[in-house]
Amino acid sequence: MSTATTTPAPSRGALTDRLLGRNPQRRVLYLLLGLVVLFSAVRVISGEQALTSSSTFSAALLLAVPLALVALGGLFSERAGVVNIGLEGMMILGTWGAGWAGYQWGWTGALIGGAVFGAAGGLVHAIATVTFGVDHVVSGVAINILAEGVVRFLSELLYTDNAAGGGVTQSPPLSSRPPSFSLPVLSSGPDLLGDLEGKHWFLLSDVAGLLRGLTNGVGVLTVLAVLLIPASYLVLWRTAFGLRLRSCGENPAAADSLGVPVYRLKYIAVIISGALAGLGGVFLVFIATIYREGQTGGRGFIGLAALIFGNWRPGGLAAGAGLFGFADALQLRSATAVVALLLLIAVLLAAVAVWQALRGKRTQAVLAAVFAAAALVAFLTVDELPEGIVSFTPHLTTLLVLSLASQRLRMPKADGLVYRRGEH
Amino acid sequence: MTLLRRTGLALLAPVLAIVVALAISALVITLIGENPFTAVRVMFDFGDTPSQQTQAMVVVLNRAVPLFLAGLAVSVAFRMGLFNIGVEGQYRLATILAAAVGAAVALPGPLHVLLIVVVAMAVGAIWAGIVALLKVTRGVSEVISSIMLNFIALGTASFLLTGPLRGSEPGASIITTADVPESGWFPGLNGVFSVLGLAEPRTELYGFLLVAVVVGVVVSVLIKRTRFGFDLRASGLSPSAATASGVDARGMVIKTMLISGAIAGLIGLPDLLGDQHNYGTEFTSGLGFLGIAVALLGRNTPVGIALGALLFGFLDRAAIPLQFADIPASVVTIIQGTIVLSVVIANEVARRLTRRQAERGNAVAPPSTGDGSTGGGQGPGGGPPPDDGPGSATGPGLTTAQPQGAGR
Amino acid sequence: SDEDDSASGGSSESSSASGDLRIGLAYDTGGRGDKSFNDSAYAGVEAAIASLGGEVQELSPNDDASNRPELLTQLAEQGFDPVIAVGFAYGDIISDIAADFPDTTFAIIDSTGVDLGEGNVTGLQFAANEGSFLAGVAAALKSTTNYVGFVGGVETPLIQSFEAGFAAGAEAAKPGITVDVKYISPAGDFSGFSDPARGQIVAQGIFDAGADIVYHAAGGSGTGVFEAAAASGKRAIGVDSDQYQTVDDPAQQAVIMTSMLKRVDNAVEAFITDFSEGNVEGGTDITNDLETEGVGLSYSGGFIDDIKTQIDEFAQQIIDGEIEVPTAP
Amino acid sequence: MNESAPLAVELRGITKRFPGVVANKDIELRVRRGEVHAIVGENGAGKSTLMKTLYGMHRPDEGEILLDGTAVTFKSPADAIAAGIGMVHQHFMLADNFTVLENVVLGSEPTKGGRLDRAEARRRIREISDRYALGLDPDTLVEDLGVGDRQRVEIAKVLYRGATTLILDEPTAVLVPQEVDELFGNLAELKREGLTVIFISHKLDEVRKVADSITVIRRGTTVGEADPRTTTAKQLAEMMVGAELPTPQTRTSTVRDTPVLQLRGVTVATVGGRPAVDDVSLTVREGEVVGIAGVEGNGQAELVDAIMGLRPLAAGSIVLGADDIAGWSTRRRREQGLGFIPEDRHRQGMLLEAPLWENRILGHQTRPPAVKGAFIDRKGARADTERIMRDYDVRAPGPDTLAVALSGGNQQKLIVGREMSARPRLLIAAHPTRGVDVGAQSVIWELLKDARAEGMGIVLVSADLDELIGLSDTLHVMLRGALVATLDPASLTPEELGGHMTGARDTTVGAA
Ligand SMILES: Nc1ncnc2c1ncn2[C@@H]1O[C@H](COP(=O)(O)OP(=O)(O)OP(=O)(O)O)[C@@H](O)[C@H]1O
Ligand SMILES: Nc1ncnc2c1ncn2[C@@H]1O[C@H](COP(=O)(O)OP(=O)(O)OP(=O)(O)O)[C@@H](O)[C@H]1O
Ligand SMILES: [Mg+2]
Ligand SMILES: [Mg+2]
Repeated sequence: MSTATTTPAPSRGALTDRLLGRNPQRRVLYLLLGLVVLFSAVRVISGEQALTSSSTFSAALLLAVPLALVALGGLFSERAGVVNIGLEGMMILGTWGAGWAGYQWGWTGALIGGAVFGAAGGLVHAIATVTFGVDHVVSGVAINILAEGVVRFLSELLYTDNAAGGGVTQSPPLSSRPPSFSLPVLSSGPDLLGDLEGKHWFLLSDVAGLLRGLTNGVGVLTVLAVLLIPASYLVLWRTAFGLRLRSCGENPAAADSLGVPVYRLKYIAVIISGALAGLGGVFLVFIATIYREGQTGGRGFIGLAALIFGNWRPGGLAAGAGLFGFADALQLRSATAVVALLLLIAVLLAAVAVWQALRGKRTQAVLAAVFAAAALVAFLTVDELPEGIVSFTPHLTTLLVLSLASQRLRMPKADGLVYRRGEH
Repeated sequence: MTLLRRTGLALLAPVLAIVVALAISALVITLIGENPFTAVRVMFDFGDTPSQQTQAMVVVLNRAVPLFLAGLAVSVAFRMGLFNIGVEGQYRLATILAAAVGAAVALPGPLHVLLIVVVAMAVGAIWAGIVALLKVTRGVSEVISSIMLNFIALGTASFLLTGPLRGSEPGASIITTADVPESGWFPGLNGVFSVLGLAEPRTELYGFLLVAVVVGVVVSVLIKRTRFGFDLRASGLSPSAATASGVDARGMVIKTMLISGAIAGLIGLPDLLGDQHNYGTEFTSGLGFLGIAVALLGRNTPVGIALGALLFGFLDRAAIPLQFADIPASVVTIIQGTIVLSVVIANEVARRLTRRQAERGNAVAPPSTGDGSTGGGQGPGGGPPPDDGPGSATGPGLTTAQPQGAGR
Repeated sequence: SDEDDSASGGSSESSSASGDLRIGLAYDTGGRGDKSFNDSAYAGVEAAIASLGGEVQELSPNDDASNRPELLTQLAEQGFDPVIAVGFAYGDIISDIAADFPDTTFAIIDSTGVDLGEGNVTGLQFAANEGSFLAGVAAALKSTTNYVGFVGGVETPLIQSFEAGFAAGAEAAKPGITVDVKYISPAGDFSGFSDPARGQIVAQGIFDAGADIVYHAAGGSGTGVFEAAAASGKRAIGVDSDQYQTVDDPAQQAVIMTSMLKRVDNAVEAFITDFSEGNVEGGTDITNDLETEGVGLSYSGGFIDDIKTQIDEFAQQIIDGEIEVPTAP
Repeated sequence: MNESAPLAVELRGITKRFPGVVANKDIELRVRRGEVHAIVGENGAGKSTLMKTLYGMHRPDEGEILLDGTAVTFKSPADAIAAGIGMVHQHFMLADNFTVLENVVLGSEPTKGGRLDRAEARRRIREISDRYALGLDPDTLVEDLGVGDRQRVEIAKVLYRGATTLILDEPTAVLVPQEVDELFGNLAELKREGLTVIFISHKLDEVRKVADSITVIRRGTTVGEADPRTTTAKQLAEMMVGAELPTPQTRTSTVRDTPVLQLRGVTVATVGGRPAVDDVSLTVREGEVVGIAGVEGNGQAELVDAIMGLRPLAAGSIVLGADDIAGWSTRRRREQGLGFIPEDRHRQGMLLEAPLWENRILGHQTRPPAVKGAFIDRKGARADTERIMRDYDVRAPGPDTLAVALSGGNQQKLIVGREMSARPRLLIAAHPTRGVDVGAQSVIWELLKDARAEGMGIVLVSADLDELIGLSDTLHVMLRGALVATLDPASLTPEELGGHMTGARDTTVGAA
């Protein structure tokens, strides 16, 4: 036997690795608890109720779900080795499909319509990249451009002089609304969590806010999306199909040599990818109850970022989408709450500084301490940030977390490489 | 192989692409009940009077200049396997700061312009440098960081515009920076038309066209002919081999992003120095993203990018005559997407046909002529195509022209 | 392109014999069918044509709207007169073109024609702050929680004048009332006008904080505001057109208490009529305000019929100059 | 053997063309059931192509395939697998980020209720592993395995699919003798179970030892069959290339007194664990070849990287001539006289998608003839590439050919030529003849010997023990990152050396 070194457990994503070492479940719990306590403390000190209100959390959910759906779409495609910059375009197609099917056949129609249109975008991407071997980025960019033109054109074709309403930039409204759910007693009816939240007690009210935010008036697609995350994990990592699909992204030549239908699997993966991105679009249509041009607002790209943030894993991308969604919700809710966030950052950075100092890394410690001090000063002196600055809170947060967490990201090995049988 | 057949193969890709794009566009136009032939005629209708015709050319060129610069900025990074999706933010921030500096100082003409150009390039380079720095020190994927920095640039520009750099009076509907005084304007090129004996167009041809040409030539020489360019391309083709050959991978990432960002900083200047003279809420946005398409269309070579930019400029202009002919402008967007897709697909098909051809003959054909088939395995950018130097990408039998090279 | 069909080249064939009114209409981004002021402008043109005869050529800008100057140029060059530019975004380019075509009459909506220094541009302006003032009055009078909100699409001066009027109106009707103001995106980022999801989230935040009526000036994001109102059983105020009539969705219709009307159609129609009668002066601004009924409130659905007299009182005070409505917050 | 029994595999008149190359031309191959059948031939002779045809990876342009006497056509490897054929590729076909289990079951997974049945898969892999003594742990990540284990994973993949005919394409190229012996033990096991093995190798002694019959291929066609019991290695080599079997034997010592490279306490840390290179000290003098032996994964690669400046030092010094170069960049080291033949030519030695003349520049970007000042000298680079192609027998159409179009041996010769042309003071040669045919091998050995005679210092890392023993003046053995023995190659057998490498022998430290 040659050397078989004992290896550490596979990386679980940038953030978790850095913060938790390698012993998950329990540490995740500790981490979450720590964060809740911290948030609670910051809320009490700053008096910014929005920081942990159920309203913020439910907004965060609304903002995170489409990102998570798109990122899941990216997951399927990139796990099968096809880079998907075209997610934005597929999402755009999804919004249009949902609007078009939705005004005729209601919310179920919208669900299917959006998925089908998104999948059609995926199909184009698959034809270009898999069959014709076009560079994945090229094809994705082309699809983004194409999608914009196609939806505008279709609207022009179908909505001009449409009795049901609509126009070149929007569809008629959905003919039925998707159902939404609340936890009985706790977050609806007597609304015990709501009561608790209203008390503004330390910790208890914050937890209540979190729980109520995630359980009150949750749309059907949100439920579906949340289920899709573990489901994708199970499909990709626990089934034969998933193994084969992932093998196309790791070493397609090896898969091919074992009779795995690489091309077919890539097709399936990219089409699923498009359908999921389309569902992300459907989600936006459900909120608005219509299709509206420009509705996606670059969410396809953010979803892609969430995917990379999450190290090409379902749990990780959900965390990425959640982080972004929360920061975005906060900035949309209250510009002053964003200032309170500075206090939070100051505390976290101070902790990092202490930790780095203990590990003997002086430069990092000093750097973190300086930034902590700066954040604290900013918190104490600034009352409200200008709209321009507040607007990029989520982007800056994501970037900060990424650059503070250690980077052990690992993309699928053959991701983005054009595979042609016999030409590896 | 006969010369005829060789030429045929070389022309195959562009012809195929054009045929496919035309076919799809024709289908789309027919679908809305219009005549595709009318559409084509209208698109090539540059007007009736000589001055209208030159004006149409000016419109196309003025649109192509920023697109060319955007494509160039993207392609430099692509060449070493970096996907600079952040060109958008880089040029927006560069333009507003350059406009502010330009408005704040008074210098003699050329110096004033030079200062503005230098500021724009510096800001673009710094903004792109953040991406590079995060990548080499913290390992943050350049795709994420540049997407995020785009939004941050947008927000920052908005803050600057509504706050410290606001130059327009409080009541104005459009918020702009203060105007750059005339000494900071870039003179137009309409003199050229009279020299050539053509009618004077209504608006000025951007003098920045010359700068763009110079930048294009410099970048071309830099990438193809210099040691630095070799290191850059080597890093794109195989990061590990480049490192083993003595290329400092981290330094290369930083230098490349700085160059890419500096070029990106120029994108807004044709409009700023040639027409608008200030940066405002209505300043053209989205050029960075179009630049990606143009770079890919031009297969990351300066000449290709120039052709791609001209094509986009042409299509963009065509949107107006099409509307006069009752064809919706969205058709142009569809045509743009279709062209990008069909050009790249056609390249691929032609590549295969060429190979099969070579198989029957006895020339040694390369297994790949580049586009997209490379891919260094790092970053989703895939790999940049190899050098397009004479005969480098084609075998001895096919040295006349690359099948992908011409005709876009 | 050999045929020499100069002036009428490429224009629509519906050239009517009844009059030689050839109107050029250059839209803001989105173009016709936006269910907003592009459509409103078109409605005005249509109404004018219906009574005066003539034809219209519409042009929409490209995606990044970089070809606005060309749109106006082409229309003027092809002999369309008057040429109407829809949206203040044409404000910084229209003067150059107007100078090049001194014989063509131009109009620009939402921007001034005075400051340009050209004698052939008329600004069609709207006192949106005055209309918004009435919306503020209505909201304040109808609010039971003493808490109302405003959702702006993009933080531009134009939208800020809506905000200013609304806040002033609310304060005038009910001193001390809370007015919660939020914008979806900052200046320069126009996504705020087309992101209903964010509109919903922002409005929901205001409702959750205690507001019971929210006024929006957020363009396409407005449906999100209505949706938030519907979801929380609260009220919303529409903008530009009578959105009670245009939303197509009964659930949303039920929450639209009133809309701040901005009669772009009337203004455009009046302008064309003036033009055909040779009454356009140029280099002037036509301000459409409460007095000219260029702005106002809608009463569809009958939600605010009971406070009509109070609203009218305030309107009269504004017309009489007793109340000076601010244009900036 | 029973002549009348149908042959397990028979290939008749197989022809396969690639763009510009006829890889196989009218090839005949006859393999009897239950035998180990070897195929030998030069680099690029078409062995792998032939085997890929048999494995359904591509279809022959002409000719037919018969299994047990009946003609078959394979559309894909899946068909070949179904027909009982399995192949272990020359370049491993493994997903590094997958576990052994996932790699083995991929494509024919046991499932239970739609789920991948890992328990069942684990059981079956253990069973195969035990039965053929493969010693595999199903749950290890492949990227953590050494080459020997990877090889066994490949074999397990094939056995898992119930193959009755195994194709092994150059399985021993990367193995040390002990591992080769283990592999041959495995093969014997397979043979005993009645399986047929087709075996490709450049190591003719090995072939003679293990094969029951041999087919020789030259330039795409069958030259003939040989009986391993009656044919000598020399005769085989002559059949292959018409040349004599080369030996790596060095002539007289050329070692001078001046040291060119001195390593003192060189230590390279790995992420987390113990050092990859542990306090290594050694000296290379002018005209001396210092060999480094070791089972793959014992720190040789890291040591090479450290000398080249591709990996930071945790401790120690590296002195080239009189300069401590530990703080120097890779480029400066190369400029000051370090030459480098990397272990993995595709990863570190070449730009596959670039033409040969650009590959000539690689690693020599700061020196003529490839560059003039800050600019690339295209003409100079082309001319010099042509010279290298002539002098080093690189077979390619011209300097504008893409590197990827060359066979491995020719790529290696280009790299050797390139590095030699710069006349380095010290050459690091990592596996310089790996996967290279006998003809090219002897060329490379001669080149190394000449360079040594001219006073070049050489650090030779190799898995080929004959090469190590034959070329080295001094031989160090590396085990777990440390130098555990210094041996005199003059009186050393490969078996003894292998013993040191695996730590089985007492490490008697000789004079440095
Ligand atoms: N068996 C399961 N049932 C339901 N949900 C699961 C199951 N396994 C994982 N999940 C969910 O799917 C997500 C998978 O994310 P991720 O890929 O990060 O998982 P992991 O725990 O790192 O996987 P592994 O155990 O393979 O390392 C997790 O968030 C988890 O909530
Ligand atoms: N996919 C391919 N495309 C083009 N040429 C190929 C391809 N595969 C093999 N060749 C060429 O066919 C010839 C035979 O290659 P093959 O790999 O079969 O040789 P080999 O005998 O296995 O050599 P080695 O001992 O180096 O492995 C070579 O010239 C090679 O370059
Ligand atoms: Mg997992
Ligand atoms: Mg081989």
